[in-house]
Amino acid sequence: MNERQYMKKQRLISVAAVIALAAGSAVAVAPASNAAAKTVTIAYQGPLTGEEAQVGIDELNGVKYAVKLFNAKNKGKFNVRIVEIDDQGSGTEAAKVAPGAASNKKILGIVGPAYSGATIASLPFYKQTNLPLISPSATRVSITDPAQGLIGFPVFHRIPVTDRVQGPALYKLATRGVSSPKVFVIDDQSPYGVGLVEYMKLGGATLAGQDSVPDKTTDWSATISKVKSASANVVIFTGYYAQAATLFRQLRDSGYTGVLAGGDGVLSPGILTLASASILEGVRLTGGTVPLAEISAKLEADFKAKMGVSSGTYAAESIDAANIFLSCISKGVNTRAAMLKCVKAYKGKSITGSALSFDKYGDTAGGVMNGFEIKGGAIKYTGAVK
Amino acid sequence: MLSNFQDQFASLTVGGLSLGFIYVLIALGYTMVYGVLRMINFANSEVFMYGTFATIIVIRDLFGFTQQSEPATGFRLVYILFLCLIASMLMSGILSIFLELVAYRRLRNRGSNKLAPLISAIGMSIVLAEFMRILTDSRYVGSPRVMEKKSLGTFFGAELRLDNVIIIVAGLILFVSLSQFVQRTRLGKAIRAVSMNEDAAKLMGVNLNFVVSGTFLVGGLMTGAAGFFYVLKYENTSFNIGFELGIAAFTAAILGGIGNIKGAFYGGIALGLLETYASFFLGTQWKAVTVFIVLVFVLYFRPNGVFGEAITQTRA
Amino acid sequence: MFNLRDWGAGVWERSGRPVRVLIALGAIAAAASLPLLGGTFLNTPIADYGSVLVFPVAIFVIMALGLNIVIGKSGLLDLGYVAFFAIGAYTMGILGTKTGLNSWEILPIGIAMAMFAGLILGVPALRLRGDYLAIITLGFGEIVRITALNLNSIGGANGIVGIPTPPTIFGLEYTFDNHRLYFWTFLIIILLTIWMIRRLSVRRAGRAWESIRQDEDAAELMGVPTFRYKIWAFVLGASVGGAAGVLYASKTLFISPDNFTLQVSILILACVVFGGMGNIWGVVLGAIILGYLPDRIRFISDARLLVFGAVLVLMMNLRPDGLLPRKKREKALPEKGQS
Amino acid sequence: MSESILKLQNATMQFGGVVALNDVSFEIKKQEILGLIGPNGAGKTTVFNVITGVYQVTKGDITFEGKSLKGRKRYKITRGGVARTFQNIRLWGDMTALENVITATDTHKRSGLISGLFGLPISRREEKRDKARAQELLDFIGIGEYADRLAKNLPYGVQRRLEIARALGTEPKLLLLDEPAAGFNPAEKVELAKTIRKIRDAGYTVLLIEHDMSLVMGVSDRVVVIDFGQKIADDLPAKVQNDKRVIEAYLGVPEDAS
Repeated sequence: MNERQYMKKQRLISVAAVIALAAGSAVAVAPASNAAAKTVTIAYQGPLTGEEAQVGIDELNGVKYAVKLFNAKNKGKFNVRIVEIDDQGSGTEAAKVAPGAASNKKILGIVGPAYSGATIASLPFYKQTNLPLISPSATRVSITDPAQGLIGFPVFHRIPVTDRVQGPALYKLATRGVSSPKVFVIDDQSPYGVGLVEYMKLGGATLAGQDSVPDKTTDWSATISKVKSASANVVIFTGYYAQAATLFRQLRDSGYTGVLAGGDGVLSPGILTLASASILEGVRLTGGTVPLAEISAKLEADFKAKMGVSSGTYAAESIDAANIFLSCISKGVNTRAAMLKCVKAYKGKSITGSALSFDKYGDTAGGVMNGFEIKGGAIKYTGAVK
Repeated sequence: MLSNFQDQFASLTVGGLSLGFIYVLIALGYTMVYGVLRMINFANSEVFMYGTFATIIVIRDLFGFTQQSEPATGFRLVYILFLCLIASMLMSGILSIFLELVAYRRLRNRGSNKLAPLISAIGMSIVLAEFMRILTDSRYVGSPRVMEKKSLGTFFGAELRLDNVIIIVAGLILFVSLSQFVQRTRLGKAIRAVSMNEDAAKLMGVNLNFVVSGTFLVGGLMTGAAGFFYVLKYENTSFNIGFELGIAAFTAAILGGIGNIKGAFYGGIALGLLETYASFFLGTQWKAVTVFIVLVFVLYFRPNGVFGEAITQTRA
Repeated sequence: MFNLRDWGAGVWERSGRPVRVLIALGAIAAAASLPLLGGTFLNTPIADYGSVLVFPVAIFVIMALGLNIVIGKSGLLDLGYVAFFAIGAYTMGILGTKTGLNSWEILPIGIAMAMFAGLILGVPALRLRGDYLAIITLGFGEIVRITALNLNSIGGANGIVGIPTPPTIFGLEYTFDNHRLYFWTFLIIILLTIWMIRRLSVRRAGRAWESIRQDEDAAELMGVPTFRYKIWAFVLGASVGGAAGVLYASKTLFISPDNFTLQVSILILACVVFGGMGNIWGVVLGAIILGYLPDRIRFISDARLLVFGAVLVLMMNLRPDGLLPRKKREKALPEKGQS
Repeated sequence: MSESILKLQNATMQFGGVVALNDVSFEIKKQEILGLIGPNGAGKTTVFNVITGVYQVTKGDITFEGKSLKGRKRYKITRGGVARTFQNIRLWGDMTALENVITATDTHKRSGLISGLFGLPISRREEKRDKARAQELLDFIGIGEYADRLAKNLPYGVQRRLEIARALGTEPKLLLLDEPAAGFNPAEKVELAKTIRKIRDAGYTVLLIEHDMSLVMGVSDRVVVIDFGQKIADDLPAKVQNDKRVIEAYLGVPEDAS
């Protein structure tokens, strides 16, 4: 129960360019004959029930959206089905559901798993059966790190850039324009939060102080006292938005006036419901992604029209991941081996317009980190962190 | 580090005290029930959680506050806070009675083994938490700010913030009222009688079921008040906050001597301070470890907690 | 009312040795054939049936048997049982990835580590009674998890990846997805554990625990060294938990502190009480049901934990002593039940 | 009579401000039946409790076979040869009568957990012997036919006697009986008196607390009387009955025959 391995990650964009949308609006192009439509199966794996369900459901919607467009476009040629694999975002559950997916030979590829812990627990089964994975949100560095035992190689791929990039970027963004910054970092003891701090330090960050708090902490008085004793003027929280909201509130209420910053775990519209605009004003955030609406309003409108709900976190990554599989399917791939080869060789464009391909170990080549700021009760994109 | 600690000591103390009072009130929920039934009311943590939601519902839905609203002031503020307190207390009190009826009464009347009610309570606790999880889509729920967190001045270098002061003062009032209630009222006396000796109390003509319900109600009311204070201080909640707070409060009750109202009071405050100091000194990640090591030491030398057992011993 | 437990015990007692051997063999065969029944109504809709049988079911059974020594036999409420499971798993994880030792070699080390931890915890904690013991053990469980979380040398929050599978024995190859082989291996461990507990229950130790559970003061005044037997119960329970941990780690190949939360302790406790504290068969049944049920009822998806909780409440109210309660009949099992 | 087996020397027991035993000294000789009487609340059970280690005397000493019992663990006192019954029956209800006794006989056996686990010959042999011995004791006390019944289901009188059998199971040299006749009818009391004598004749020493005067006077070799925690008489039954202080102590207190 209650596994919290969530690598809540949103990433993406550089600028808006809407390739997929063009395809999306060209529904009518498909040839008329649907007699020989070939059914192909891909899967989505992530938390669809349980505490983390919202993340999985949002991602699944992205996958469904991409498939819907594809099926419409290839009417008569292909009919892509999606198998839903619910791992509740937990390693223990994933170890139970992964064998089934691995042995279901119809599945040619999986979008997912959403969370890193679940990914690591599932991987032995997928590696065994050569089942290609493209995760929209599992960002733990170790999965693709050759120095840490090639956990994911060769089947694992992911769209988001890892915390190896994000750590230093977050530090850079948080200290931007601060003369003589004294940085205090707080992590939430999750693999994500701890890792982000680690890579921040590896990237050369100098810290005035640090604290590590259990992931259900709501009383921050001790941490705040530490921030004050360190006379910090930049506070970075590497954890998730719900806790960030309570921390930021209590920091501001205690009279702290410096910079507040957080990583992509905090970059969620959810934070706006947990603290008032005045408290969140000026909070700096990093993320590899932006919401679909930031790419283009038209894209978001189309998504809402087709799916009946607004796009959620990781929508862009999920669409990208699905699109890679779909482009391979359209090339006639019909085995896992061929799919893996095709994914590895894939060179194309993200829904955001930037180039998309994978390196040898499954990471996206040349991803960037973007900066955001909360202004007037909304999260605003402020450009790539360079 | 030491000089820093001295600088921050006063503000840590204020923060620890107000956290401590939240623990005290939840611990009272555990201790009242334990005193009478000699049983860990495991689901009290969820009673607390529902209390926090009651407060948020009043703020958000009854008064229409949003994250963008201006905090209330003056008489309206007092009125709103009072209503929130009543709502949480009622919610938790009623839930607590319901809990006893569903999870415990049958078992109690049959005189089952000691662990059956515990598992039944664990089951109830899962049901209540899951029900709320489904209602809230597993999300955290934020409370809009109803009260500006004004500083009322400083005290030995510590800022006295309005919310902390309210919690400490109101917590103290509630605790004293509870002690008076247990000492003076008929129900309170009956509760004490049952906690001393169930059979004797029966012989004296005490209606046992009524007294047990009354105990759960009183414990629930206190726990509900804690829910209100929690929201006032931290301004959010979620379906899974009960567990951690519940364990902490239960630890507090044990530390002071479970079954003893005075024990819950000192245990709660001691735990609030201990957690805060330990977090500062040793790092927040070792907070829980420190608390348990202290607990082991205390119990090793005083096996019944600092103040021993039984509601009967309350002379606060 | 028909009482399955008494009926079963009755059949057992009336039978001669050959019939008993037959019954035992039949039961073992039935258990061993479980992994072959994946295609039947037993199948779990989403989770892989074979792996559900290994974890949670088989592991839960082992742990519940171990906890039953502590709670069911000697009446000590232990809410931190997961600590021993974690210690076993981490022993496997650390030694398996950092030394050349294999699972079978690590198993006794893991068990020894867990027993040692049981001793360390038991000596101060077992002087306390009832609910105080509960909170101390609960704290211990949390301490173990938090320590694992904060020690980066043993993986910290990331846990340990790449734990090796057991080496081939008797030509049987333990690939991680050979669920049947794992299940059968675990079944043997379960049978050994049951054998151990039965042996102890009908002898001196069993009687000593029973007397402690029923009236500790009287036991001590009748010359039972209660403290020593409580420690023994604790340490033996810990050893079983440790064994479960080693096995779990060498099956799942990836462990992290998240696998060892307080909820696991509570779940195992629920297995014991749900099935029938103090009765081995009840405990086994309880663990099977509570391990298997959540995956069997996945079709109610989001509400399944809710249903799980409701089942606990309902069951406890209807059968407070569990599905198969401990013996309450006149004719005592030990009279004839020992071999 | 022969040498003493147990000696209380100026035993004093205080709870907070309350003095439960005040400077009590007496001794019990081997193979003697010593009656210990006194009005309600006089401190009789406290005497048992300090002998068996439930409480530690605040002053004075208690020696058993010449060795002090002070600070000795309770179970070791029992293993050393002192066993007791309880005024309010404290059998292990979910065990059979036989198991209750066997558990007590375990007290002084060598084989432990490990040999029991592997069914080593020593353990098997002892197991067999214990069972035989326990059955023998039940027969000796006259409740052999109840061996396989759960203790909690036994008739009251049988439970009382089972308490004695269980205490004998520990193979004591000194047996402390705490109101064994409570709740018995006259016929049962006569039966019990016989049993107690039989126990003594089998080589045990008995210290008996009893309210029923006729039983105590009839069965005891010697009687010690305490009142308000102090010893007021220590003599032959016939003499004690005529002792002025004893009569005073019991004045107004009905010699209850229940």
